[in-house]
Order: sequence, then C-alpha cells, then structure tokens
Amino acid sequence: MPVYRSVVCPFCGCLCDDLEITVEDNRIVKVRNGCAISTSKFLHHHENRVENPLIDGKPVALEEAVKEAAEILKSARRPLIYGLSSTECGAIAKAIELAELIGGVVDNTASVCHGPTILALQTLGESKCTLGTVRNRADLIIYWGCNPLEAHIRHLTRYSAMARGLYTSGGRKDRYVVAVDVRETRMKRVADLFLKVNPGGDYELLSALRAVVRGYGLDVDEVSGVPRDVILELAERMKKSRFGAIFFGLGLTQSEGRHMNIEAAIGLVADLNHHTKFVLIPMRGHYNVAGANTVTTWQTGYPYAVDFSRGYPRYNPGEYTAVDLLARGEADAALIIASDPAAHLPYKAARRLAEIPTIVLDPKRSMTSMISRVVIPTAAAGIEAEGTAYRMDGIPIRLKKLMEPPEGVLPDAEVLSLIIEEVMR
Amino acid sequence: MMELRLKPKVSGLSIPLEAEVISPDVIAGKTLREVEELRVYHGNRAERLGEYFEVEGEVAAEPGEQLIVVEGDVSWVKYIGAGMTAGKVVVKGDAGMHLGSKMSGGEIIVEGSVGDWAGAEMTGGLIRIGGDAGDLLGAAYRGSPEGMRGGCIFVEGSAGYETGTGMRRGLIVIGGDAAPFTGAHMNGGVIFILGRAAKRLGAQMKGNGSLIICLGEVEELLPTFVYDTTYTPTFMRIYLKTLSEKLGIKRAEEYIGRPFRRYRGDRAVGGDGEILVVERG
Amino acid sequence: MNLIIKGGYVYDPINKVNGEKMDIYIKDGKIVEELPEHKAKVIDASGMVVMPGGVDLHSHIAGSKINLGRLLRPEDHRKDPVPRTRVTRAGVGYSCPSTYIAGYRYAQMGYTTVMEPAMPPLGARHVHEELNDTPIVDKSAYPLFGNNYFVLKYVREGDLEMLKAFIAWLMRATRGYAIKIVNPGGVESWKWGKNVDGLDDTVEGFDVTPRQIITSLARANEELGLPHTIHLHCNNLGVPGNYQTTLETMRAVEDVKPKEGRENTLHIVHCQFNALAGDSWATLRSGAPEIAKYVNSHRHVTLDLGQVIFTDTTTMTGDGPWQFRLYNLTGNKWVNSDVEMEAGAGVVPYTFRKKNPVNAIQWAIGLELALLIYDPWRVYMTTDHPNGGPFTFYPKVIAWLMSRKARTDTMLEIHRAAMRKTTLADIYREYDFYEIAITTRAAPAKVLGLGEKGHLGPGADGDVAIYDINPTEWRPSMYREVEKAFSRAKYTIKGGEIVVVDGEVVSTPLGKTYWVDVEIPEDLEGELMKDLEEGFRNYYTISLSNYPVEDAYLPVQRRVEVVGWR
Amino acid sequence: MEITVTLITGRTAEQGVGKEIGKTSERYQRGVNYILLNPRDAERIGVEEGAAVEVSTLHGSTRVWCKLSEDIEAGMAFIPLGPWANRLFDPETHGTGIPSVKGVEAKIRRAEGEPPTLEELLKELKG
Repeated sequence: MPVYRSVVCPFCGCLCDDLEITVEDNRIVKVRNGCAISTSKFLHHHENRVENPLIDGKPVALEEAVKEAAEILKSARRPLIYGLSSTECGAIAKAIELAELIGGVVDNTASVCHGPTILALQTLGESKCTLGTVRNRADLIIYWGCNPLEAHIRHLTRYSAMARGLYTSGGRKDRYVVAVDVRETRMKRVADLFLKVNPGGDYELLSALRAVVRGYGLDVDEVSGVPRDVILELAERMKKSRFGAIFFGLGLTQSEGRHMNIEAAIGLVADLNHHTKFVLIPMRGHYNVAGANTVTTWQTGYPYAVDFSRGYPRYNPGEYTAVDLLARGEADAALIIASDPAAHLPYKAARRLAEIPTIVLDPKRSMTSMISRVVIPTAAAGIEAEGTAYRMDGIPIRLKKLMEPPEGVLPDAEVLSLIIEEVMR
Repeated sequence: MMELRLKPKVSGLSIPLEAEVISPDVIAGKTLREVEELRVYHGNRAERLGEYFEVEGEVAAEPGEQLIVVEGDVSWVKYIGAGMTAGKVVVKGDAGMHLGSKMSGGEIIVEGSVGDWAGAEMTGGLIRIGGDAGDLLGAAYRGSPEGMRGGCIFVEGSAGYETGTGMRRGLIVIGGDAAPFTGAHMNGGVIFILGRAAKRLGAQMKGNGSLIICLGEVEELLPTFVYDTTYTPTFMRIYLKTLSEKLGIKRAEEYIGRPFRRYRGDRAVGGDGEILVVERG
Repeated sequence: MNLIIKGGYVYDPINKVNGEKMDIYIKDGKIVEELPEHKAKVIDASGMVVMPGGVDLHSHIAGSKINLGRLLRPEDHRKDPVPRTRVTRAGVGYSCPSTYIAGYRYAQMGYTTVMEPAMPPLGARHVHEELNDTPIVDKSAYPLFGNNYFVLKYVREGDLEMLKAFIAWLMRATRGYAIKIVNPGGVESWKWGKNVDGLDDTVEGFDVTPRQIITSLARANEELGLPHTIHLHCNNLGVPGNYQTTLETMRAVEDVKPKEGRENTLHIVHCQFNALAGDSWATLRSGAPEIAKYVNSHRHVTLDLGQVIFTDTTTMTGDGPWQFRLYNLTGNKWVNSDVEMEAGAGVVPYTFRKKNPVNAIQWAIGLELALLIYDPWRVYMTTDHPNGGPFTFYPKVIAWLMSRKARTDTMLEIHRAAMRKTTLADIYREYDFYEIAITTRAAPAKVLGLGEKGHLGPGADGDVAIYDINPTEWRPSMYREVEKAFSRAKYTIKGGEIVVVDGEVVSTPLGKTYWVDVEIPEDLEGELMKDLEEGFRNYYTISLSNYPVEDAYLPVQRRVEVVGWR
Repeated sequence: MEITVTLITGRTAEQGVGKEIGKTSERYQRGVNYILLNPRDAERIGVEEGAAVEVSTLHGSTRVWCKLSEDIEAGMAFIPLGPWANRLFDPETHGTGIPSVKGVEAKIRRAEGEPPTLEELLKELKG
C-alpha cells in the first residue's frame, strides 16, 4: 500500500510539508506528523461529499450543471465570484479569467480575514520574511491577536517559538516570547510575557509602543489596560533584540480599527528597523489564501475585490468586496468556489446568497451548497488534485495528488474551464 | 448659468449606476439629444443616460456656465461630478459613492446624504452636503499617499470613518459628528468638527500645518497626542468668521474668543500636527 | 505559416547586415535561406526597418518581488487600466504591469525575449507561474546565488567543486538560466540589519568577503561553461562614490579565465546605479567616464544601463539594505522581504524628478555609459525595469541614444547638474540603427549565449520586429519619429507567427522558458545531496524533496544542456 | 436577568477538526453552536453549563448552548465563527470590506427554547 512522504497539508497557511500519508484502496488510512485538524482533514476527506452535480437540489449530469451555471453567469449584470482560498492556484487563475469574461467581480476570502493587512501594506509597505528566517534567527517573537495553538497548530514547533535553527540551536530557550490578546488564551502558557489588552484597544497600544521606540516619553499611566512600565520595558526589549518578529492574526484585522491596527504594527516594525532587525508576518488562515491574493495580483494588479464590469480591473475594498456587494443587495448572481460564505459572512450578506442564483464548486457539502441553485462537486486539491499553494509567507509549494477523485468528479480548474467554454459559446 | 434638469426615471436600483457623465465638463457643449446618449454603466452593461433620466433644460457652451440639477434621490448613482473642473451640480436628494471625487473646480450641492468616498482626492472646488457623508470623505484612495489636496467640503450632518485621510491641503467642515480616524495621515489642511469627535482623531498625522479643530466634545485622544497649552488663537476668529459668512454656519461665531486646548502629535509617527479642542463652558 | 518579409532595410549585426535592402524568409518558426513566394504570406516592409526581435536581458517582470510591487501600488495601476479585447486579457500597466500586459507591451515594441533577472530559489515556482502568464515572449529567470547559505559555505571552505555542483543542482532545481548575484554578502548581513561596505568587508556570521563570493562564482561559472557570465548587482549600489567599488569588482575578476569561445566573465547590471562619484549626495558627480575607460580597455566586462526615466516608478531589488536606505531617503512606503537561507528583496516607490539634481545626474550617467563605451556589443540598453523606469520607455532611451538633439532638449528641461556634474553635454556620439540593433538585440542575445536569438541568419528563431521608419530619410533631429516607430512595431513576428500588427496585439502564443541543465558527476552529487539534506533538515522550512520545481511549471521549455565536467 | 458583554469570535482547533469532517457533521455543529462564558457571568443570568442562552447585538440575535470556563474573564464572551455566530454581526465594513466581528457589545440572557439546529438555520436562510 502506497505511503506518500513529504505530503503538503492543505488546511492552514502553515502548509506543513512533512506529512506521511498511507493510502489503501483509494482511501486514506493513516496520517503521520499531521496536527489534529490535518489528520481530520485527510481521514475524513471522503465524508460529507457532494455526490452529484445538482440543480435546485436535484441530481443532474455535469454538462447540464455547467450549462446552467454559464447561463446564470452570462445573464447577470453584477455577478460575484468568491472564495478561492482553499483551492489551488490553477483554479484561482481560471476564476479570474471567468470574472473578466462575464464582467463580474472576483473577490477572495482575504477580504474578511487579512484584507486589512493588505490595505495597510498599500499605505505603508511591510517588513517581512519567510518563516525559516524566524526559525533561524528570531530571539524575540511576539504573537499579537493570534492563537496558533488553535488555528496554526504546528506553527510554534516548526517555524517559531520552539523551532531550532541556524542561530537558535537552543530553540525555545534562545527566545523571549510575548503574547498579546484581549483574553487569556492558552498562549499564556507558552509566553514569557502575556499582555492582556482591552478589546478594541490594540491601536492605542501599538501607537504608544511606537512613540516610545521613537524616543518619546509616555504621559499616561496605562494604555488600553497595559501599564506604562510594561510598555516601556517591552519597547526596550524590542530595540535590544537581535532579530524580532511579530506574528499577528484576526485579533487585529477583525477588531475595531481593522487596517489601521495593522498600519500601527507595520509602522512600529519599520521604526524598529532603525535599531535592529524586525519583521511582521500575518498568520494567514486558509491554506491558499495567500495564493488567491498572489495570483489575483499578478493577473490584475490587485489582490482581491476586483471588479471587471468596465472591461478592465478596478479595485476598491468596501465597494467590490463580497460582504458589501451581498449586504447591499448588489450582486445578482454568485459563483462560490471552495468556501462557505453562507456560514461565515454576516447574516444579511449570507441571506442575499440565498435570494440570488448561486453556484457552488466544492468537494463537500456546506451551508452554501445547501442554499444554492447549482452545486458541482469537485476534487479535493492536495488530496485528489495537484496544483500550487502559497504558504502564509508567500512560499509556493506543490500540492500532491494522492488518489483519484470519485468517478466523474473534476478538479475546480477543469470545471471552471468548462464553464468558461460554455460562456464563450 | 444654464440649467439642465435630470429627472430620475427609476428609483432605488440595487445595482448602482456609474454616471461620471453627470458633470458640467461632459455635458456643456452637447445637445440634449447627445446628453441622453451619454454612456452610463449599470453593472456590466453600458447604457444610455436617457434610459435612467429624463433630460430637459438648457445646455451651456462652457462648463463654467453649466448648472445640472438632479431632481430626486439618486443614492444609486455613483461618480456624480467626479473629476469636474467648473460649473455646478445640484442633487435634490441623496447621492451615491464617489460624488465629486477628484474634482478640481466648480461646486456640488447635495441636499441629502452622500455615499462613501465623496470628494476623494479632490484638488479644488466646493462640495456642500446637506445630510450625512459616508466613510472616507475627502480621503485618499487606497494606496495613494495623498487625499484631498485643495477645495472645501462642508457636511451639515455627520461624517463617516477616515474622513480626510491623507489630506494635504483644503478644508473639511463637519457640522455633526465625526467617526473614528478622522484626519488620519493628515499632512496639511484643516478639518473642523462641530459635533462630537470620535476616538483616534488625527491618527498618524504628520504635521505640515495639519490642523483639526474640535468645537464639540471629543471622545478620547490617542495617547500619542500630547497636551501643549491652552490659548486663544488669533487665526481662529478669521476661520470662524469665514465659516459663518462663506458657508453660512452661523453658530461658528459663538466660538469666537473662546480658549482652545492644543495637543500635538501624532508622536507615533514623530508628527507635529495640531488638534485644538474648545474649552467647555 | 511561412512568411516572407520583403524589401525592408535589414539590421542584423550578428550577420553583419547593416541596413541592406533584403528579404527575410521564415519557415516553421525558423529563419531560412529562401522560400518560394507562392508558399508564403508576404509582408511588405519596404521603407521600413527590419531587425531581429528585441532581447531584454534584465527586466523584473515575474515573481515575488514585482508582485509585491503590484500589491503595494494600486495608485500606480489606476493610472493605466488596460481593458480586455477579443484576443487579449485585461490588466494594468505602468510601472508594475500585470503579467499579460507585460507580455503584450514588450511585443508591441518588437521585443520577443525577456529575462527575469532575480529569482529567489524558494520562490522559483512563483516566477515560473508568472512567466507562464506572460504571453508571447520567450523568457528565463536567473536564480539568486550571492547570499545563498550553501554558496557562502562552499566559498568559505574554498571548495570550488562543491560550489560548481551546487550551482548545477540549483539551476536544475529552480529551472534557472544564469547566476545572479545581488550585493554579495550584503543581503546576508541585512538579515541582521547590517550590510557590507565593500569587497573586503566580512559577511556577518560567515568568514567570507564579497570579493571571495564574486570571484568564486565567476570561476565556477566559467569552469562549468554556463551560457551567460555571472550577472552581478554590485555592492554599495546607490551610494555616492560607488564607482570605485564597481571598478574594484571588475578588477577582481580580471584573472578569471573565460570559458572557451567567450571573452567576458562578468556582466554588471544597471551600471548607472553603480557609477556614482563624489562623496555625498551634495557632491555627487558622474563616475561613468572612469568606468567607461576601464571597460574600453578590458574585454572581460559587459554591462547594462539601468537608464533613468523621469517618471513615477517602483524600485525593487534583491538588495534589501539598499531599499531600506532608499526608504529612509524618501519616506515612501517600504516593503522588505527576507528569504531564508538564500536571498531578500525590497520595494520602494520612487519618482525621478527633472528638477532633482541627483536624478538629473543619474539620467546623464546612464547615457554617458552607453556613449562613452565604444563597443556596443558590451553595453546594453535597459532601464532595469521598473527601477530606472518602466520598460515601455525604451523607445525614449533609443531616441536619446540616437539623437544628441533629443538629449539636449531633455537637458534643457532638467536640473543643470546633469550638465555640470557629468560629461554628457560634451558627447556628440549618436547611435545609428545598426548600433541600436546591437545594443537591444544582437549583443544581449550573444552575451546570454542564445544562439538562435538576436539575429536573422538561417536557423535563428523567426523573431522579427518591423518598425515603420525609413532609415535612409531619418535624421537625428527627427528623434520623435524614431521614438514613435519603436513604441509600436508595424509588425512583430514571434516564432514565425505574426503577433503584432500596427502596434496592436493580434495573437498571443505562449513563449518558451529557457533553463540550463548541467549534469553533475555522480560522486559529487552524492556528497552534495548529503550536505543539502542536512542543511534543509536543520535550517529550511520545506523538505528538500518539495524544493525542486516540477516540469508542470514549464509547459513550453527549452533545456540548454551544458557539459560542466569533462 | 440580562448581562452585557464584549463578544469575541474566532477559530478553534475543535471547529477546524469538525469542519474537515463536514459541515453537516455532529462534531462541527457541536464545535460552533456554543458561547463561552465566565461562571460568574453565568451565575448572574442564572444559567449552567449546557443551558441555552440568547445572545443579541444591535444587528441580530442567536441562540446557542452555554459553556463555562475560567479561561474567559467576566464581562467577555467567545463564540466560534460559524452559522450561529454570523447572525450577530453588522455587515457594514466602513470602506474596508471586512465586518467588525471582534469586540462587539452583546446582551446575554437565558433562552426560552433550544438553539436552532443547522436545518432550522438553513430553512430560515432560504426564507
């Protein structure tokens, strides 16, 4: 029975590539090195599958579903294509081509996770590095508004706090680790210093740190619940580190301040580079959300929220983003690829998906597939189909095909090609 | 001025119409027939202006002589007056996003409220909004280092998030409340807030004479703004008189002679902008 | 389809054809001796210039760095939206064009081959994915070697054989074409926030110097016999006085023996940025005459210009410490990106202003280099796209090279420093069409070792550019005409297919990707793999087996086989 | 009795495991249809572990099971992202594309009935 080594895990932005997967009778029977979620993903990939192409819940032939999808998209005035963070780059490229063809909007889930990170980058830039640079060099690591123990389970051991590398042979003991969050998560046990910041107070705390790093005093006793002394000490520690890294998550992007929180962090890190080496790395959630941004950027110039209604790409988050288009009732048809917005977007936006003709491409059943006009099952990328995925730090890795998809089920990219052909017909 | 009237034939479109052609620069010199034929965009379809509006009145030879009156609610129309250089547009209701964005001259009067990005990156001219403004009023578009670079915006009601982001020159007057991050990245220009100013005012403000003047209550200032002094600035009289006389904000005169607390910042960016907060009482 | 290009004035310097009226025949994508007229489509090129398709050996068009530039600059894209047509995809242009638009715009200027000069090995798949979305042109990418852990290790150990083996392995692993070196040692030091300040500084954490890195890689390159020389971005880029570092670098490889059949051993990239004299921005002057003097008397060096254009652009290099410096000089937004064990990069938007004395001097330096170096076979026109300016300004540079009046007209508009601190005003030389053909196609093709490119002799690829300008009637005072003609080719033919007519793209075939394959002796490979396995296990974050680029990433490839060990 | 808390949402490892089995799986539903409360807050509204509570914000309300933990401090509450939580949030993104889903003020009280099932949520969503 085949054992695949160095398998890449298509779950989170860590894209761990050291898994060993045993396949027996076209079924995964054993997963080594995977985290709990990864193991669950591989072992249960065959469950809850969409078994047939569906139109209004009734099984149809693939050709028929493709035709219906093309019909819907062709006749729409404001079609939205959304998702794309949990599929491979070939599918993302095809989705953009289709959006261009139908004069639609193509957005990916970055718009509701690290979109603000990109907005901030577009204002200020960003000092970052690949994860191995942190592994090899960082003697100060700060986790801000993120909890890798829940969302990026092997991050700490493979890439950051515990990892051993070129100049960090001692691993955890060669480092000082700080966690900042609005509540005491399990990261408190990992960190040397845990800072509890008032909800919605990150911007002030980051700004204060920045002012202190710039050499100003602090006229207040505390900022966002963190005492002045602690702020002064942390600023000093940052300046004195040899290589510092801040990892941050949705605790900064989805809370009050959004992109401005990230701007404050980017500015802080830029200023710290006058004293030492410092980097900032977003903890990207879905395994290929970085790829969705990357491909969209090289094809259109913009990372997400791209509108082709006038024949050329335009970009404006808040205007062309999925939540806004849906909640305002603007989108009149939707194609959802490898994502479940009906379960995750604010209710008003989710509701709109149920009102308009929605098409879903997904290996598995989801809330969205259950409210959609057309459902087309696809092969699971990284298990039944190969392709590229970009790790949270931008490293492209090849996903492996471990087995055949169910009979008649095609990868996302191929289904999208069929829809494109049908639209052009 | 020659008056051209646009009467909406539809209301409350869920897919907004993009009509940057509703601008004196485009309309002046055309016949009514040609105006009806102007291209507007509804989703991915290019259509005629005449399908959405009844066009009547007179067309001027020069943009400076052209008055366009939009008679009714057009919150579903984007880009009204965008890029205009002269003339006047009056909207007798609400207007959609990007109203007067990148305009360099002329005047836009909206009796109702406007959507996001009104007056974004404008360099000259006047926008008067009778109701509320959306987010990013007079702001920089994403990625641009500079927002409003000249001209004046007056909102009678409240203004949304990030008003005046990246502002370089010009004047924004908010009659009502200002949402968070008003004047972020400001690097010149003046913002008056007559209502309540929400927190994070002037975040990452650089200096270059940037000035935010709060005549109402201030929710909270960033810890990176530092109290400097309390004084009665002499220039304030001139400003307040101008607001009263030129923009018709009579209540501004009540503040003449009042002392202001001055804060400087944003130290997070080593900035030297000023926030002036009127002393209560 | 077979083609006959009839009656044009042909400039084919490799075959010593200088403006002769002759016909060019293309059969099955290749240039042939002759074809019967009834079996071919005939293009009437009478009264026009016919040249081989342009070859750009240094233009940042693909990969993580340019894509960071794109990501960073929505305001740049908004200036130049490009709608979809029946044959072409939509996108954006200006300084960081989207991939499709880059391909179209090169073809529109008559270019058919473009090389991406800085590929971080870990990001090789990304580069190839973008190259696959860059239509029409043939292309390749140069992996970064100058700050690679294994390179530094083998240089420190003085193990040239292992260094050669590693080069061969990495070329294959990344599907790369040439050895790129960026600020050798400096980028490694930058991972600690430091830099190196010259050839003999020590690299932080490694007991090696930039000099050792450069000479070792140059030696290895020539011993392996790779088609191109080392492709070097010198130390101290952008620092006043750096022309001395550049001279020293050129001297450092004087005794490296070139491979058989080649005279040169070193290509210095975007030399303008490394030809600054003076000891501060205030005392800045041109160091181009000194560099030209050296190059004129030494055959082993080639260089490209990195010509400055007065416009808003986006700088991007693998030189992290330089980009940090530029960020501090400008206060513009700044992206830094360090790549574990290998490389780094930075991106900073920048506007070259006419009234800025430094920019004016930089502008003049690029042209001085082109005009003071006598041999156009060794100096190539580039803007180091998009660093000095977008590649779409090449026709403007051609006009400056061909017309003293064009230069004077510009000089009158810009800061007087260009006249006072450089020798440009005293230079009367004007390139002719033959020399333009050398510097924009024949010579770069030759130095890249691309035998089928840059000429129109039988066996060459059927890549042809036809420009609507009559060279017999043209005078240098008519520089605007030449700019116009080179901006929009009358025809561009790629691999025998007409891809551009009247400056418009009519067809978008996918070009091929060149890469160099050197077989490594078995015992050496065994030893190398042991080393690599250990290095990857201990310091990398991806498995060694997931590192090499798969064939899936090169749908149309041209493998260049090199016998590295005899 | 009703209390006001600051509501945080987020991912959990358990939710990830459940999601990868399938959205209709029992484990996924169990992983997302709860709210984490501090025992003192629970006491104030008179609920115990496993009781149903009603959570409401300015933008909507939902019913979920109650889980108690000292990991969350009094005055705060945590709900995993998912179809139960998404009914609580404002779709307004203020020109950013992202709704604010962390640090939202919410009211919590004992619920009358049980939390809706996934099927019931679906039915309602379909309208």
